[in-house]
Amino acid sequence: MFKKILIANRGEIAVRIIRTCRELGVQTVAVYSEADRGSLHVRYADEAYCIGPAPAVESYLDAEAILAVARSTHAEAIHPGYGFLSENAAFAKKCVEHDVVFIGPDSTVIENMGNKTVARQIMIHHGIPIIPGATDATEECADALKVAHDIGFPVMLKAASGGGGKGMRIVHSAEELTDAFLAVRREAYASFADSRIFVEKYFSTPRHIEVQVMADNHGNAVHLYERECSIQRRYQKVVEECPSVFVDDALRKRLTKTALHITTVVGYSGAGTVEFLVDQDKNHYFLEMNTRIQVEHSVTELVTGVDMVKEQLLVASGSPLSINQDQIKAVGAAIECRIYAEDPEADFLPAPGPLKKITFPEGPGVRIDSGVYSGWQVSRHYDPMIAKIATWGRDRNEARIRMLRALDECVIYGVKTNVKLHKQILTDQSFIDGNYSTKFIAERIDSLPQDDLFSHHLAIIGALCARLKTAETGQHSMDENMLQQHDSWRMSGKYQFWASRF
Amino acid sequence: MFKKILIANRGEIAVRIIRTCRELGVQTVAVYSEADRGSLHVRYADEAYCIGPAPAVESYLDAEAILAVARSTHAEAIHPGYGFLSENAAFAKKCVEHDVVFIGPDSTVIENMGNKTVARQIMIHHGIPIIPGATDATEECADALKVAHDIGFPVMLKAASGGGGKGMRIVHSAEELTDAFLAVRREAYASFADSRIFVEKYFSTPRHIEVQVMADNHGNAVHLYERECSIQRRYQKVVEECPSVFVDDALRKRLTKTALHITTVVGYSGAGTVEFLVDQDKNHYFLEMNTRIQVEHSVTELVTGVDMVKEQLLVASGSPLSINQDQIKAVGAAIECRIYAEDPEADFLPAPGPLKKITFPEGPGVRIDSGVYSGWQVSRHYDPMIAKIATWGRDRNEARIRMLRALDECVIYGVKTNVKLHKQILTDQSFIDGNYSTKFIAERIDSLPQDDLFSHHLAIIGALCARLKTAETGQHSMDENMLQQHDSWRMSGKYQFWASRF
Amino acid sequence: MKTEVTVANRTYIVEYESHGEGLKICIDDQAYTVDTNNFTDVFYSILIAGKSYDIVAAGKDDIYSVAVGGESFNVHFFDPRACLNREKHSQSALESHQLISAPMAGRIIRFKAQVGDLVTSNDGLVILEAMKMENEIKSRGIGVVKEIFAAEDDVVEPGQKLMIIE
Amino acid sequence: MKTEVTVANRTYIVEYESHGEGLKICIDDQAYTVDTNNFTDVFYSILIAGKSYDIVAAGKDDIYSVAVGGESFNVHFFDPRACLNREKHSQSALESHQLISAPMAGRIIRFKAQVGDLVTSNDGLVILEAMKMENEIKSRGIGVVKEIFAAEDDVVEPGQKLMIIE
Repeated sequence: MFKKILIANRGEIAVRIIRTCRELGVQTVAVYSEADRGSLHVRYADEAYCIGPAPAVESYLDAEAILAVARSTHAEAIHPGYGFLSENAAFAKKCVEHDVVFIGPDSTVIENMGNKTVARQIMIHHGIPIIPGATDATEECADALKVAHDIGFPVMLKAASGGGGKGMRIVHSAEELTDAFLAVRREAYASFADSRIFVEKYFSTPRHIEVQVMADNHGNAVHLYERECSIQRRYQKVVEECPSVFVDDALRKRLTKTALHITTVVGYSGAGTVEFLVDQDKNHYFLEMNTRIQVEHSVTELVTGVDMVKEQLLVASGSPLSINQDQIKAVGAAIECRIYAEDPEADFLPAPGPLKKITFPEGPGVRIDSGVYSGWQVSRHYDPMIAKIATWGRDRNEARIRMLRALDECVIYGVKTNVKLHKQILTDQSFIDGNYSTKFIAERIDSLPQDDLFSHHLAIIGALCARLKTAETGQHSMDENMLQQHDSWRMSGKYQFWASRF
Repeated sequence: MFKKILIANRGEIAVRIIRTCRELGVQTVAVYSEADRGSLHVRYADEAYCIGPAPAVESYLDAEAILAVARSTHAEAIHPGYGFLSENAAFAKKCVEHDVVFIGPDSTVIENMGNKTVARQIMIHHGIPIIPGATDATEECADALKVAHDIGFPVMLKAASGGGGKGMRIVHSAEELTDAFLAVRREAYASFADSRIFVEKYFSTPRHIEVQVMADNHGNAVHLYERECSIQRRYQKVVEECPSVFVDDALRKRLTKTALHITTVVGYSGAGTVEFLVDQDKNHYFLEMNTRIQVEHSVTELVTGVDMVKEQLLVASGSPLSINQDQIKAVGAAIECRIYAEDPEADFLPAPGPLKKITFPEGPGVRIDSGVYSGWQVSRHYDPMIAKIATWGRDRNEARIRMLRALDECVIYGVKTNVKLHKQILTDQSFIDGNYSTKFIAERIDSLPQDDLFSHHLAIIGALCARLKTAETGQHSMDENMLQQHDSWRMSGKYQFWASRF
Repeated sequence: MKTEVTVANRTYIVEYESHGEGLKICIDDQAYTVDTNNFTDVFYSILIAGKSYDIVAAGKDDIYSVAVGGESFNVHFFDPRACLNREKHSQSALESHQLISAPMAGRIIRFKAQVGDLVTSNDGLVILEAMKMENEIKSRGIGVVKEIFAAEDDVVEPGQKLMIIE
Repeated sequence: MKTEVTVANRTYIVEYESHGEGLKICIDDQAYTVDTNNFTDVFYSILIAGKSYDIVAAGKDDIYSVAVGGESFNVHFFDPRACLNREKHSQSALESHQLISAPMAGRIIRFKAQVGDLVTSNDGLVILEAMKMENEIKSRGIGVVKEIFAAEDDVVEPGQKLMIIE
């Protein structure tokens, strides 16, 4: 095992990695931007070094700065977490050149899987089903139109280098195609410096189901069952489950077999995720392979008991996986809710600001992963995730009601959050029945429920308490910047394209 | 299922029960003493009523006051938690008379198991091994001396109505016996108004191992494996594990079989614990049966996945257990550390005071159960437990190193705690090897390790930061009552007899 | 004490007085006897006829931010004499010319409306990038863009005025 | 600035000055350049040559309570001129007659020593019940009980004087 590693990330995933390192006795080196001096990952690491200003491109994406810290601290390996440099093949290659282990698969695997065209060609070559559509990306609208006519509308436009929902658009007719194509191309270029677009078959009620795999460099590859990730808002996962209620044993067998097949043929090493689109008839199509740890790995950990970061470190340090397929049992069910600082009244705009008070839920079956604390500011520079709350239950319904209980216990004061959205999702009959697709939020959760009058009365009573306390003590309990601003102008999320969600 | 229940308890166990009630949609009524208006159980319950002044005897032990609240709130059942009225047969009987379900076994079972003489006679009658010694308690020193001579020294003196370590003394010779007998009798009378004492064989390296059982009123009885509770300080459990590393399959079979036998013959209903003493040669002797939920039930929940409070509520409301023996699998290993407000430098005296800041650990495999929050005061009136930290791992060592990681994350500022003691226990080679008896703390953890110089330097740096901040802002970050008092006179724990630990 | 209070655009008449450790309060025609306990800066435990509520509240002067059961509200108190007039005045001002300000810190990507443009409800006005996301600020009413106070690529602070529509 | 500091009965000579966002500090002969960050009331993140430490610290005047890695310390600052003298004075006072005070709130069960009794190290003096537990306060030195300030069954507050031994 390594003696010391560098974590090239921030927030909850950096803290998550540090936790396992502490358990393994591995020293940790954090890197941070100027905005993150007080960040939890800086506080929890053994060492911490500033690598540049707040914008990610000048810090968390600065490969040279990060490698310089690795060199000077004698870190033997770099864990990239998710996002930032985690799927950057050039960075993975550079690590190797600098004699630092990149905790992830080989750079050529990252490159192949990161390039949708190459990835699809590999899948086609090995007989793995992919979504009908172009296997070659194009920058030309005319090509796109031709493909669309071949496979039939509706079609999906997808930036070739995109990911995490950024640079995607559904087109229902030939008339809409040109405008949409140009918009996606512009966004794709702005975000990824790559204007190439895929055109592919669009499914009306698809499920997004992914299989977690792990492989070592000793010829072992295992799957850790599937995750159901269909609850999305604008192609961004909001709630994840393990296992999927939609997946029966036959489908599970096909999905995991396909995922392991892919893992083997691409020469994978470490933790990876094979994403599938599954249609109404339970046909599965390869979407992409994420060559890193996922945000939602915690539900898999809850159900299998496997510490995936530990396995990543074992594999990267040259050891075999500590588990074989027979030892990986899926017990019970787990659900994860991603808690974001965002304003539900303003179309879920990010709502950065001071986290004045946080109380996270406790008790049986609850797991918290956060990168924040009372007093910390959610920065406008990074992903506004506050915490991941995951619950485990003997069955899906126990996990679900436990999550509702956990969400009720959760107090986040100072910024607006999507906690109420999660409650709406978890109490929706379609969700309870497990009968939903990736359209769930768009179709079922269209408006916020009305406040009841009594909650207004309680708010008035609370305000009165605070006011009387101020009058009594002459002290304001908190400064005024905690007050949330309301604007009389609505903001729309139509142009929301996230680059930093996973 | 009940619509509404009353919880006749406080602190973490009351909060724990409320959590399950919320998940089951059961309304909760809290009762509180005047000292507990701001207690977490009051905040988490749906309703809360004051039942008297701070001393437990005037509030949490006041059966009439509690039943009056149950009546006026139309609570259908009362959950007594642990301690207080949980093993009070008269209270259980009174509940039934008031047409309120007592969540626990029948009052006669409580009475029989609460009376050590009766309990032992039942065990003898059914061929269950008990510790050699008197089966009848005595108030006479001469009787005690006779028994001691029969079974041989060393012997243990035990208050007949005692429990939780109160009223116990080891006697090594006839000379010591008289003084010790009188002391125990005095304590027993003061604490339980019952001067009767048992004299029994004393084992030099005993293990304290208990089996969790559950039974319903439909003829089903199951066990939920054993817990290892040998890590004790003055007969009080400090660290608990599930499963026990000392218990092999053959012993496990014997222990669980005996426990289920007892459960059946006494006509048990609900959650109960059969405590055994296991000697070096793996002989097991019945110690007592606790007719309530235990503090350490969380390790069993982590390993089996069963929500024991949920099962308690199911059974009490007349439903069968939701699980049968085949469905109860023990997966991995769990450890619990009880975090107390106590002063390790003053022989672990309770250290009540303000909990100025608390940060509990998070992340994989960590479960927190607490009844406190930043700003709450640990009261001198009640048990000074701050929280239970439990960790789960694929094996015992993973759970152990995870606990060490969790303890490192734990920040409790304002009162002294036993966190460092836990770290000493968990890193002791005998503990790591699983080679320990109930003497472990007394024999292995006799003195606190020396502070290293660097921690003093860090303390000075921290103090300097706070001092410069005060100088800069003119504000003290906190009031002075947070400063811990040091006394130049040592306090001894020799006469510490806990009545309120479980 | 009698005052007017607004929560989520609804106005309530509130009358209150201290009552032992707690308070007596009447909101519109609903009376409550409230037992309050403030254990640590902003947390309040409220008991109303035995029912327990956990509330987080803080603020100053006339504006308080309150969290109740996972929801947050801004609560505004008004002095019935002076404040209502001021409020009316500012509301009428708002109607004659509408000020668009940045709801959050970010970088202006593009103005979708220029000075002189007629905009109607839901028309996009400004695209603001914040936290790696493009956010469109939309118009809720009809008007003509009178003035723009920032340029594309500017980094703006929350509350900074961006545009006036008349 | 130069000062004396005691931690856990050890005395250190401390010299320090502000240094940008942090401070330069020399404790006895060990020099540190410290980057400090105080994000919320009592939490301090400390970086010393890249090594990260999380410290909780608060206090006033010359006494601070500091938690470092799960351990807590009381840190006392001394003005090198005035305070040391005061300290010496109080120590000598302590030696001639020793004051026993209650280390915690509780109820006095029994005095094990009476006025006039000679007590030696480790002799029990008072049994105090707190949180359902009987605690024995022991003597650390030799002396004669001069005065007792409380009675059996009294409820005492922390710091309340119980006994003087000369």
